[in-house]
Amino acid sequence: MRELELYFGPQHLGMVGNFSITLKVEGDRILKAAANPGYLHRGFEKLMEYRTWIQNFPLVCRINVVEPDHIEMVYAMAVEKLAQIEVPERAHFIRSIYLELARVQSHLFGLWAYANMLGFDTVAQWAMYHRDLVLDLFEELTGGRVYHIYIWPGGVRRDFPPGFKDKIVNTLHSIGGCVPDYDSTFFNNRLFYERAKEIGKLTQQQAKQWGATGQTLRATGMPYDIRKVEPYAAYDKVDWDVPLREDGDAYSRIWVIRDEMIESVHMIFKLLEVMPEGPVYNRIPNPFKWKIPKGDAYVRCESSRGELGLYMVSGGGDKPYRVHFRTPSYPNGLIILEKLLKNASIADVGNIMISLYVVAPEIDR
Amino acid sequence: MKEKTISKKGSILSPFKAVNYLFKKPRTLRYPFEKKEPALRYRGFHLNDWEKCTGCGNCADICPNEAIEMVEIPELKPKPAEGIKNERPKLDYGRCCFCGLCVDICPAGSLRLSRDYFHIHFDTNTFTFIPKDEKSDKEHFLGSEQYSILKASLAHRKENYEGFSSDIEYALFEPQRVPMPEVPPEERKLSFIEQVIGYNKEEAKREASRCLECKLCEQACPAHLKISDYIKAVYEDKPTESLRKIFEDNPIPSICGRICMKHCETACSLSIRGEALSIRWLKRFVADSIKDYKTALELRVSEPTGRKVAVIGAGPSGLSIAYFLTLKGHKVVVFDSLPGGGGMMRIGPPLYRLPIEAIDKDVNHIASLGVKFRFNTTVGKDILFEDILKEYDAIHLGIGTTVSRSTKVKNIDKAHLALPFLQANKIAEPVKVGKEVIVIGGGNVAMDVARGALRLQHIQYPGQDVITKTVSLENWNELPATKDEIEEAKAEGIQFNPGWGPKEVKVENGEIKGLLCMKVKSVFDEQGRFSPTFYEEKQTCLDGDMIIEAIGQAPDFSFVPKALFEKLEFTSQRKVKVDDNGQTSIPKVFAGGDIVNLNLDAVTAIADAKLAAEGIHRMLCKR
Amino acid sequence: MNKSLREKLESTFKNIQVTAVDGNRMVVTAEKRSISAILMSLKEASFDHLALISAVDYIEDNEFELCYIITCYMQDQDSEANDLHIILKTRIARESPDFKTVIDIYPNAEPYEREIHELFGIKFEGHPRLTPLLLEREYEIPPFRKDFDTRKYVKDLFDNIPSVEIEKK
Amino acid sequence: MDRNQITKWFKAPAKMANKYSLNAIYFCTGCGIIEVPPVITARWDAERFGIIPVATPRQANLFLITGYVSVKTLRAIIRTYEQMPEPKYTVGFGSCPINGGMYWDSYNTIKHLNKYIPIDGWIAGCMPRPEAIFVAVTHLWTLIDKDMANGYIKYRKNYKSYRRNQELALGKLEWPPLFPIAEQPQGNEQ
Repeated sequence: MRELELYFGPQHLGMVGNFSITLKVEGDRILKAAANPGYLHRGFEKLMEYRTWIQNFPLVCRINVVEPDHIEMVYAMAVEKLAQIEVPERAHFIRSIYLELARVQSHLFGLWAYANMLGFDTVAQWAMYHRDLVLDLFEELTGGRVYHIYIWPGGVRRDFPPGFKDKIVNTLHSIGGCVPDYDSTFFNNRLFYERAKEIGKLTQQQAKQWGATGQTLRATGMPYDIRKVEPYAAYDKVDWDVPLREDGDAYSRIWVIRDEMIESVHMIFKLLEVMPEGPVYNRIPNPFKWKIPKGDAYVRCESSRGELGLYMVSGGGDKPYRVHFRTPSYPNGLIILEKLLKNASIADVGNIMISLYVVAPEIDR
Repeated sequence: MKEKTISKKGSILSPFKAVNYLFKKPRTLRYPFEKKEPALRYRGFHLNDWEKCTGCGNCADICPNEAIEMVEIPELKPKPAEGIKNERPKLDYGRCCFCGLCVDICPAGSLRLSRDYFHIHFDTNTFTFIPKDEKSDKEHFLGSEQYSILKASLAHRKENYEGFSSDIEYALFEPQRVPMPEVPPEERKLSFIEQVIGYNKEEAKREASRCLECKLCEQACPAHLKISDYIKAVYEDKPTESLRKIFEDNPIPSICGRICMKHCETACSLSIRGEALSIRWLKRFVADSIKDYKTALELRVSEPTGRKVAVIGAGPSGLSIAYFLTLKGHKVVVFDSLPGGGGMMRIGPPLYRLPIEAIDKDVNHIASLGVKFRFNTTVGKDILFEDILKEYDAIHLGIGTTVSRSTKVKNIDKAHLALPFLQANKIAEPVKVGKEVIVIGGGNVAMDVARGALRLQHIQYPGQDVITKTVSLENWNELPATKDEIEEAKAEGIQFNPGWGPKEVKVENGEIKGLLCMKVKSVFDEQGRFSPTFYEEKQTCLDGDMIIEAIGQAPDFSFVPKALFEKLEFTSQRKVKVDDNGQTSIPKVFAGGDIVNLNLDAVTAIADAKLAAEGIHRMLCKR
Repeated sequence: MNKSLREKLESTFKNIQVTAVDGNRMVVTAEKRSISAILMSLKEASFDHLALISAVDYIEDNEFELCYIITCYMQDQDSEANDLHIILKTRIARESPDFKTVIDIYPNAEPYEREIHELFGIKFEGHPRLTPLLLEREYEIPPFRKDFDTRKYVKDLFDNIPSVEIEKK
Repeated sequence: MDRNQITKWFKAPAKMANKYSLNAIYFCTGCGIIEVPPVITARWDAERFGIIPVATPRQANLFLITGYVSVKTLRAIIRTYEQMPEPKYTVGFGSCPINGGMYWDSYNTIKHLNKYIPIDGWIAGCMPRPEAIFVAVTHLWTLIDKDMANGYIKYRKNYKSYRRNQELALGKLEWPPLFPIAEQPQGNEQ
């Protein structure tokens, strides 16, 4: 059969996000896949060198539209580490709760994309509806639906509004009440099993070799989670488990996403119970005069897709000297995707890509 | 690590459970018939309260996207003294990212975000606008009856729809100032120890870091000092650079850093919702932290021009003009009747506010530049004005107001006058005070007198009961003295009797027994001129064995020959009239300071001197 | 682990500086040529996760700094290396920005090196494809270098493109 | 539906059909796309307004440019836009395509999208909420009614300067001009 080159994306129904893959195919079989990112490249790391420390705070969350919150978190963590700013206890708890809500939201978005792609429209609609309920919580807390701009160096931007605790509990209960429906309609559905099992299979050895983190790695049986390895915010204050699967295929990855969502909800309930009262913000220095001493730091947190790191260098001035984000989609989309697509069929491209949870803006930055 | 094992393959029939959703109520929000209100903190379009907005421009400075531009609004009147510019922010929604940093930095709290977010238009030019709110813009902010979502835009907005707004707890600026270490009132009233201790380096740096660099203060300062620059230099730990910035406009920082009337702090944008930046104390910190001005400043004096300038009066304006003109290469001689420099500064502010060393530091520095001081020389007595006029190319009058006014009530000749009293306390033998002192007046001089008298009482009658009280025409809210002064005086135990006017001094056996007072009806007449009226029947008598009058001063022009004095023009407010160059109606004669301006303070005198220095320089170069 | 790793590194390699900045972080500064050997030995010491390769343009020193941030996936629960991350730094000259690829040690270095090549103009010898990754236009100076002024670039390029409406007749 | 609407159906059936069946092209150009899934799913349900996402540009007549446009995406956007059949409408989402938005100083995003392709309407916000998208649709209806959503005609008429701007931003374009350019009579396919 004749080899031919196929451009998959950026405008393609099977593509979530502005991303493209160049496939070399022979018939239905993919011989070689080359990821072609850059459609969303804005040069964040360059732009940040031109903005002061506080001006970067609204900028960074734009790196990843699906889950802006963890990016805010690493930025705040890096600045706090370099400038040695203490964060009040309550702010740590609020951060954790907020980040877990973000994880739920982001996983629901992933579930939407995946279910949509596999043809489970009903589940996709549910997931998007429930995600919207979480977005309502965010709106109430932060004043923004998508870009929350909430975690800033020194704590969080505002305290919980009155009655917000109950709202979180109610919303999460109403979402949690639908888990049996999700299970019967999607996760325990034979069709899902058939469509996802053994697709995009990754061994633990391969996953480690290619720098996978997050559920891509956890689906191969490796309990690697930054929240456990290097606890930040209030993750060491409550007890929780790392959901694991052994098989390393798309099916396992989606199951890990499901379990993580449920674990996050449980974690939020536990955190809400033990959350202390008190201030939530240690005032940062005057933004017009704020200079951070020379130094560099690498901080990381567990975003909903894996290890999100930030390497930041301060030259002692009012602006960062260099920032570099290590985004979890980067190895997922640029290495693992290419490797997994080899010898796969064209029909599985979307399946593999979305199960790896490749978020294009995160790669391009 | 639960559910580690892979779950079963699942059933093909299980999805049919979803069928029961057919019988549930639809979840769809039937927009626009059903609405979901945005959250109370929603970050939508901007609102700006034009009455509160000062035009400081902090929002424009912090905006990461340069979406905010300050535009001049011609209809608005700038009020530099109150720190209000006639500029207002203009937003570009082709740039704005609705982050709300502008809200968190707004010192006035005037900028807020509303819960409105609809603006849909085919023309990109409509996306820039100048935000207002329902207070100043009734036309575009509509009540719920007139408001329709389908028409909603930047010009069709809902009133009372505030979203994300400023909260001082979470503001990006620090509203509290670093407390100034002071000697407590119980201790300081016992002696003339300097009340304010001064910031140390750490405190000064911390205080300097609060400055938002909006430069409203520079507008308000009569001498337009580069305040934000020198404060920035303090923050950056560069005191020499800071001092250089100060000396560009103010050659007497050691004096000014203690007694300046701090017009800047009134205008400071931080003072709207918090405490103003301690600009004066920071200036004092800079002046005090540098031992030797001359080596630090490395000033360069211009080539000598051969012109000679006489400066009469070594007060703030005289010192300043001497400094500015010397730098320009002119030869300056300063005449003053006092034994040292400083003029009113040398005799007026008591030692607990302005020690002699601080004055001498500034004066000696100016003398070291080549200015010749002729102290103990009274013009008109030791040297004639006419001779000076003949000998010098230009003359600057900075004589100040040296004659204390008197109330001229009955038996007032037994009372003391403020200036001689203060002068004696500061540079000569202190006056013997009584145990119960009455001070007439409510201004800053009266406060100085009262607090000085109190200290003398404690020194002269240690351990005994002593009282100092003040009587003033104005009532509490109108007292001309600054708030700080009144608070400090109260803390030291001065008694206040505002709203009373003196009628006569009660004298028995040639000794003062008290002051008879009448209740004041009004202080000013309808035209705003000073013309007090009294309720004659409401009278009270204050006991006391000593009375000091501190109701104001007048200049003494007795040294000017009559023929010349007649040529000297005055304004309607009894001030010497000067033109744009600082020149009086007599050619070659310039004037500045208290005889020219109405503020009657040092920094305005410096501003006058700066102007006159330019004028004199221009005149001398022309010839 | 921390201590012994440090001793081990210092004894094996000459001309390296090891500083532990705080509890879970170690900075190793080494010369250009010993990087692959250090990485190799670190990988053997169970530091098997290359988190990031970053480059910093120190224009005043006329050098680029390459940073390899290496952590470890959990091998066993008791290992102290779990929460340790190592930042391996090396400087290369700005005039001749050439370096050797580390793909043979850490296969996931590939896109990082490709990106650095594109954005900083550092060449990695032995890299299988140094083709453009993110950018569409060609830039005279690689855009992440400090001497590339993005604001000036925007002014020169995008602001000079005329608007269409004006020409309408 | 009032009487006015019914008479409109008789008077201009094509226009009415156009405006009530806006088929939006499925192309995630920028971060504003994150609000499109909620809009087309159960909570907000854009199908009530006749908006459905379609797979290829050939079926679409509505192009939602959701947010910032990088140089690389601009090429794809122009390709997609030119493949859409007329009449076609474009809506720019958020601040970024209007005047650069957050990325006003980025070397890789274009600042004024209407220099390269015509835009019929802009929605303010970063990013616009679902409600704003619906209101934008009703505004677009009005514009279609009044024949003001005529971006595609503008594009045809001023193709020369649009093409020139596209080439300034992207360098040489590998596809032939969509419409004939008067001065340079090259091949005018399509």
